[in-house]
Amino acid sequence: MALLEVKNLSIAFGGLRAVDGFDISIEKGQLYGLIGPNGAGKTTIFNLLTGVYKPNDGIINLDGKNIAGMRTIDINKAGVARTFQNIRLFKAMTVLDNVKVALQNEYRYSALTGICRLPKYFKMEKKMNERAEELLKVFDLDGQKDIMASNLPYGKQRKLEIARALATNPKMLLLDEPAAGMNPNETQELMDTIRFVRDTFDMTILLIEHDMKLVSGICEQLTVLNFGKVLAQGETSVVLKNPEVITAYLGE
Amino acid sequence: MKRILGLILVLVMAMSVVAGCGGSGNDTETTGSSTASDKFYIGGIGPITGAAAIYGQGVKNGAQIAVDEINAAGGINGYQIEYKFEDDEHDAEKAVNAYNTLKDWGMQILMGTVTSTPCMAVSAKTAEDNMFQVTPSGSSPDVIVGDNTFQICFSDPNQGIASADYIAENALATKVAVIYDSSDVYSSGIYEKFASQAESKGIEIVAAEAFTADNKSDFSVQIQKAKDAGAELVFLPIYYTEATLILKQANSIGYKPLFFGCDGLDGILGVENFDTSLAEGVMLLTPFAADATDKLTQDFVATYKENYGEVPNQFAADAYDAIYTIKAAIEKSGATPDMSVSELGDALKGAMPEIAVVGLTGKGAEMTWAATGEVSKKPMAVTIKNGVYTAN
Amino acid sequence: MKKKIGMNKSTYNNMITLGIVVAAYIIIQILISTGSVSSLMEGLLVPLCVYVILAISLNLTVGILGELSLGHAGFMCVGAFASAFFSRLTEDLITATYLRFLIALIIGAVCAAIFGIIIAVPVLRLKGDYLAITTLAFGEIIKNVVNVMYVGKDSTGIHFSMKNAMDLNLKEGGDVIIKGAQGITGTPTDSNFTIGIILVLVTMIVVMNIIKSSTGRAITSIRDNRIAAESIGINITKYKVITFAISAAFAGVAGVLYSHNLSTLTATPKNFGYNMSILILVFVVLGGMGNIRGSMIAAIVLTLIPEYLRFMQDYRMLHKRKGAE
Amino acid sequence: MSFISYLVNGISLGSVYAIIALGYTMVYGIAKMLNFAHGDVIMIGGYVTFMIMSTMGLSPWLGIVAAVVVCTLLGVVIEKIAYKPLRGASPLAVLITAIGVSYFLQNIALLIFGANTKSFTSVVSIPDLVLADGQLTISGETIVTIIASVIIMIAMTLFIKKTKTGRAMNAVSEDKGAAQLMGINVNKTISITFAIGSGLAAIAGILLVSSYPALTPYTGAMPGIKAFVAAVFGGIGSVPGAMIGGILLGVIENLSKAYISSQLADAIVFAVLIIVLLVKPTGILGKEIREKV
Repeated sequence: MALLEVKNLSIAFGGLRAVDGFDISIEKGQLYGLIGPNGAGKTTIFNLLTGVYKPNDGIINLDGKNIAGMRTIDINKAGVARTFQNIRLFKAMTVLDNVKVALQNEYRYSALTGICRLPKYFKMEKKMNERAEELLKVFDLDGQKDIMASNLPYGKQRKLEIARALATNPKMLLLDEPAAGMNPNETQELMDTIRFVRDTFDMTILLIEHDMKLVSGICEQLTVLNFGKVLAQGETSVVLKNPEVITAYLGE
Repeated sequence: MKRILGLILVLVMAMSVVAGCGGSGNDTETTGSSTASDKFYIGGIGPITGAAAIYGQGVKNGAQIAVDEINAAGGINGYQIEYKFEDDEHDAEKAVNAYNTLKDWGMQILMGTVTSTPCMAVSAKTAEDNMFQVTPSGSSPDVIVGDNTFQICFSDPNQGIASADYIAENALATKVAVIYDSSDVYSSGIYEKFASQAESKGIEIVAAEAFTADNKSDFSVQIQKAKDAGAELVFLPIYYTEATLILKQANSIGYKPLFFGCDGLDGILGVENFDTSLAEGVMLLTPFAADATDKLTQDFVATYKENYGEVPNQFAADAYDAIYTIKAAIEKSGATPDMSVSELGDALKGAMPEIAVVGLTGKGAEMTWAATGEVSKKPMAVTIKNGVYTAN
Repeated sequence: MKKKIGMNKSTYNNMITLGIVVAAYIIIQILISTGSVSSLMEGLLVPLCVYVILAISLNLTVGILGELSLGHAGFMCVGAFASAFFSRLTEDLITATYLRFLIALIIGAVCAAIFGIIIAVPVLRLKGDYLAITTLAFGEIIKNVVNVMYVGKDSTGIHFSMKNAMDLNLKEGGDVIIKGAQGITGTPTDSNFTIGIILVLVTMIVVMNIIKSSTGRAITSIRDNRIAAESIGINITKYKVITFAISAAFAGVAGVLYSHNLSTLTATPKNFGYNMSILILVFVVLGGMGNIRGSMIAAIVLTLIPEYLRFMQDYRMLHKRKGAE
Repeated sequence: MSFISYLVNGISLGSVYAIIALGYTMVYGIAKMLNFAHGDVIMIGGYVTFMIMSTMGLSPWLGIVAAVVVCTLLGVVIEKIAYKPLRGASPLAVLITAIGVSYFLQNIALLIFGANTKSFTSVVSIPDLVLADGQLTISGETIVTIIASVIIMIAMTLFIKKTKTGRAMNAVSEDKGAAQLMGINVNKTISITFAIGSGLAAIAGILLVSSYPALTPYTGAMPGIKAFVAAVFGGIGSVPGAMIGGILLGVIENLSKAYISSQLADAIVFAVLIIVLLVKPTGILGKEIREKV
């Protein structure tokens, strides 16, 4: 069975059907791409998958459990983590704390434990630190763990966001335009990182991207979205040759 | 770093304000060294900024006139008075700060505070220090719990009781409405005693409507309810600022009952630009009327007008009397400035029950004090006729 | 090599802040014992502790959580009245001053925290200025209700009325403890500078410990980016409620200190109205958002300046404005 | 009959709130700041009219014009000196500055005019309306206040919809950056908004002290806060919202005084506000702004 199975997902804002009858099926461990022109509804789909918006219709099965309409935090606990198109780091927190805050559902202790500094606090903090540093190392951020997130260079901020998402121990990772604003070198590096993440964490990844080099370089499967509807779906190389897709992208 | 810079900036600015205004500082405040023992150091506390400023400024100025007169006439037993007034913004905490500031200045006797709530807080402190305290206008009975504190004004319960008695004895009305300030100690204090006394005197309170410090401009509802309840008399245990509004609004709906107030209403005719015809027929129990014809009052009012450009209110008169009361107590006890605060306190509080003072607020009669601190003077009912207070 | 969790920069900073407080306490105690502290300063010591606690506790809501609260004085009011009521009620029953004060402290803090939780509920739905006005409204409601509350005790128990003292129908010898606008008088003055400093230290340590725990990280993450915080499983509701409750509890503690410092307690616009809330906010903003030491310094400096500028009475309010700019 | 009286008086009080709230709302819409000093501009307006009418003995009309002129200038000057340097600073810093300006105005008035209450002579000279055999009297001030608020509200709506300046104000409130790119002088537009808001405050001030003729340096503070509540109530940033919010507030206040408790009227007003915001978090007519994710 597929890890993520979406059927007939729809949402309308006012009269506009932003997403209309969207279906997708992603297998565990897959690297899946979601592309489409601006305004096609890609980010809206991410928002539906993560509970930021509640769908008007449709089913979202994650590992056999319908998560459609659930709250964001519960969807995260069910195993979906994401990054954002416009980076949303906790800017006034350190790099390390950005990751630690995502770890706290796993290494849980009460507010009172924290205030009173009970032994459990030290134990959990130690574990959290170790785990967070391990994650930062993967993204080559461990050298900058004590600086403010806002002081990281752009490319590293993107990476930190991915690290933070991974810290919640998800089954599936949604990346919203991870290469936006990166130069070709950084993009190349990012592609390696994404692959690495998939391989090391055995992660399922769905990503939105405009950079066709990245898409064709790492995505195994592809869905093309246009005006809220699926235009084409299938293996990357096949889909990219689809004349309809080319028209949608390049215009008549 | 930015933060520290910011704080330094605040300090610098504060200092620059001081520098800028230092020259124009208030000349009524004199600073003196606390070591001199040839003068009595009398401090005053009251609100001279904030919403209650009108009362504090009256007290500050009224006492100043008394002090100037006494000093010009050779002082008390030959000792001059040093007088200093501090602001409390009508706040208990600020009043205690003001009290401590005055102690640092060398205060030996306190004339204050003006309003009841701060006065209770300060009274607790003067009791600790056994400092002799005369409050011109702190009228709550809780003000004088310490044996070192004496009132010049009537206490709130007394005013409430006296008002009910007066209304009953003169058969002014049987159906009475009350409009009072439920957020004010003075007003609610009078109201409570009035209500219980009225009951025992067979006066029916048909409407008891409140307002609060935050909601005191629109009285249409309270007036309408009094009118609907058929009240023949509306009792106003409040200050005159609100009373001017009530009179105006009652007039505009054509409601013309008898209005009856306490000393808080005194001063209503002095409100700048107030249409005094609205106050025609208003009765009030007050110890002071600015247009009384006795020489003492006339001289005081003239001096006050000359110095401060306004007609003095009852608070100014209370303060004036407070200073003269202190003088009388000192003369009686033979106290001298070289005594310690506590010695002075013992001497003066011992003298208080033995003195009698004729002042502005005694209506020609003598004021005397019980050892508890409560004043005994006859309340006087006046009616406003043709724009002046007329004694009944 | 330093310990993993230990003396990093912020811990070091916190230690300095606590050190300043302890040092200030020792210096002032020495000065008092040598008689070189003015009466004004001595009288200001407890109020200063009150304001410092208020500023630090509000900083938790405004600086760390990032929500504008204009009702902090309302929590202080709840704490002050609840505790003063208790102390007046049990003045004769519990004669051990410190025990009575400790219980009063807990009562004040808990009552204020309960109100904090009640207020946090609408807060969850509102943002920005709408939230600010709601907190202001709550503060004003508290003040307004306290002003018409009459509570008395007699041999039959405790009586309550929203009308007036007669309505309590007390038996002979009954005692009206809360007298509407006249508030509570005769509260035992149980608080002193030492207690004040201990409470300041407790407040600081609790707030510092929260900030450096997972709760604090969660709260900060909500401030920095609510949507991202949700996306990593942070329960916004829970943490907002926790923050408001803790912040209110300490405002309540400040209220307890305040009400047991003066023998009279009334709720006026001056001490528990929105003006006071705004004053506390000014401490927080001038001291720096989220900066505990800054809050402390701002509270002290801005309380002392007007007192030391008393000689220029009429011009006093003007510089407050300059300070704000 | 009493009910109608309560209602009419409530509408009258509410109309004053509405005009003040209009100033709040316009300034908020454009500068995105709560101008806490707005209530004190009202007080200044009252004093200016008082000076002209009672101290100098000139015509009420002159008093009104002078108050509007002085307050308009005052509004512009406050904006230039206190708020403009802070554009782009944190909203909290601006809020606190506004509170500072409020204290400043109150204390300036205290220094100039003193603490004593001044009784304001009503500028309204039309007679009271006596209905139902004298059981119901509606004062001239009430009539004028209600009419004035309706006229002002219609005029402001038309101004914002139809004139170039009005549309510029709308544009600036939607998106400052984009408006600038479109060639709108943002600074000038903000100045004009402050000018109009403060001019309205002057009128509100005169109406307020005509109906409730006790003038002190603190006269404007509480109506200012109430109007702020009214603006939020109606949905801050919305002109009709301010009107609805103001009038509702006045009516609720008076009816709760009449039928529930005169002591708790403020608590009730604030409680209703909270309930309304719970149901509709952006006020009655406020636009919900969806955060883009």
